[in-house]
Amino acid sequence: MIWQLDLAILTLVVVCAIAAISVKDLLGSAILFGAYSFMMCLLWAIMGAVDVAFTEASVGAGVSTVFFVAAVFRSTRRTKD
Amino acid sequence: MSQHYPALLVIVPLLSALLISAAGWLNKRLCFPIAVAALSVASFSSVGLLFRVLDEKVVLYKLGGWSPPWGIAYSVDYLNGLVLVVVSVVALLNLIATQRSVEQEFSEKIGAFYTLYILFVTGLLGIVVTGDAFNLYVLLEIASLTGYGLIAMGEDRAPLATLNYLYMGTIGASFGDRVSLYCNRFA
Amino acid sequence: MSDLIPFIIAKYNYWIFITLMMIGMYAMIAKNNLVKKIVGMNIFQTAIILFYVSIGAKKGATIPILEHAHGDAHGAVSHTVEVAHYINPLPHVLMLTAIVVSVATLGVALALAINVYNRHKTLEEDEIIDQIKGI
Amino acid sequence: MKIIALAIVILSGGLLLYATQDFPSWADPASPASMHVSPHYLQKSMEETSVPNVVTAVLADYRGFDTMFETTVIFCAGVACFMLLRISRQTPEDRYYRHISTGVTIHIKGGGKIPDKSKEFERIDTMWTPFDLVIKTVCRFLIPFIQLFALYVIAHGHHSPGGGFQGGVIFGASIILLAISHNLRIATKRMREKLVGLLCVTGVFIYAGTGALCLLMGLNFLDYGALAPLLHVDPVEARSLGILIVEVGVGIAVMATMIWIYNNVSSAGKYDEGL
Repeated sequence: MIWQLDLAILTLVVVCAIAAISVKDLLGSAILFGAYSFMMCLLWAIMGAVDVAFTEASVGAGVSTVFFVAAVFRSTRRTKD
Repeated sequence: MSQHYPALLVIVPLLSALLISAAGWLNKRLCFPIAVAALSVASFSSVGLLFRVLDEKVVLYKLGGWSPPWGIAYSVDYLNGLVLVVVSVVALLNLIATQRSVEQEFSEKIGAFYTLYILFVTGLLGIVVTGDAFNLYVLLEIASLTGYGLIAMGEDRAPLATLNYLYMGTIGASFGDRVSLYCNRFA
Repeated sequence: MSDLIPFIIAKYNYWIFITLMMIGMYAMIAKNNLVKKIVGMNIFQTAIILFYVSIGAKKGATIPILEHAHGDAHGAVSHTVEVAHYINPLPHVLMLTAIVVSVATLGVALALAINVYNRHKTLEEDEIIDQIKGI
Repeated sequence: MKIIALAIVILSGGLLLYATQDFPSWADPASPASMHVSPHYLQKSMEETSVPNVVTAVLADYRGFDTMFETTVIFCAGVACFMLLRISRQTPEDRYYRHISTGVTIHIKGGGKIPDKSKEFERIDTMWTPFDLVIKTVCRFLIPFIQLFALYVIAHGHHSPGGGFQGGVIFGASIILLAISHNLRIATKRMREKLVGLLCVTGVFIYAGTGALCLLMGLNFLDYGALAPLLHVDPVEARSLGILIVEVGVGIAVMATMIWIYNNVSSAGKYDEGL
């Protein structure tokens, strides 16, 4: 566990989360959410939770993002906030 | 068989929900009889369990053969036994009473409907019978997910209302998740 | 200053967990778009998972896979396992469950959002409520 | 609304921040969470289950009942998505076809169609028309390797990170990749809806059935030690094999459900045109 890396990624995670909920485009929001999930996965890998990190990489960053993109594709990209 | 009543109570509805789902793809007429049979067995074992509880006060069932701090155990006392009987019997009566209207409304998706209904009852029975906080969270999720599926089939404002219910249910379950941490310190 | 860094390291994870949780909660309360709310819900759940994993972390320990020679996988561990050398595995197990539950919830939530969109042709909550009141 | 939300969030955040004072500091080996039951798992899992990956041992054996319901949650989500979105009766819609040899696109209005078996025309999605050789070829090469990796992850969960969930999701993702890179109709021709639904059931059934078999063999539900006479090994080895069987079941269920949810969400229940 390298605490400098940990701190940096923790900060990036917050940036990604704020960006994901404030960007005015749902597709962008979905992709930023994927980035957020991947950062989270890195964080857990650093903490030694390899199984959780593996699951998050495949479920959170992979399949969830695909579901979001599919749902946005079937509905609309437009959003007011 | 009587020492396995706590397990049967949850397992029989679960297995038959799977059978109903398979029957929904292969032969739709089998769905309703399987559902009735499953809930009958569940009611029967809940009544049997109630009598055992009256004899022994607290019934403990170790799943996987591991004792509680390390594994999961079911514990049933008087109140649990009574609630189990109420839930399973009411679910059975409700299933039989609504047969005709369900068949009219969901003629295509009848297998999916009965699967969700039986899984919902499984979740409720499990919540009552379980003695482990994290297991309760998982069963709560089963009950709520099937609940969302069933509620959203209603009229025009049902999906939006269900979505709002889903947000609140998720916040509640997540906090419940944290409560489980404090309850049993990861036990 | 030299006291500050260990203090920050000791608690920074928890601060970030609370920040993320509040971001998710704010998105769920204040955002108007249904998909944005779902994103917020997922951030909320991930924050809880981060909290659990942080609790299980141990300084100077390795991942919870025991050392074993090939062939003696059958309980014949000659040395006793030093607990301090391995990270606490229990939070990982619980959070594996939580991640899978969260993706299941996500699937149902998106299905509901598409269902709402098919009926009202919009994802903005206020417009949908106006449409429902107008009927 | 936003100001109220902000106030609520800041208030509860402040309360939680106040509570962090009492937490053990990060990565403290002596934190209460690491002292209560986890030492037992770390010390005993090897001799009781003969699985070196403690996470797998706890997931599928000590707390196997949780995992069974977790698989059921996934199954519930698949059924709920099907229930919410699937539309079986199709309204006639416009279709687009591409003439394969020349690349000319034709647009047929109001439900008319060219037979699917036609060799000269192929159906294309209304929103995604360009034909991309590079993507299709690369994905066709890549998919078998992804699937092989998924099987490795499922089978090697005892000794390395991985297991039924991760492997199942990766396997499902390979089929989803096929649906994205080609189109949904080709993917559903490989994995028909009925097959996906039945595989979902089979996966959960393998898990719950293994548990029920243990019950029939005379021990408690999910006590894999009861399988020892059937597998001709001693009880500890039987636990390890039982975990493997269960992981395969989880893998099948998760794979099928991911495909099922994707198909329903990406085509809004019509199974016609995907992402």
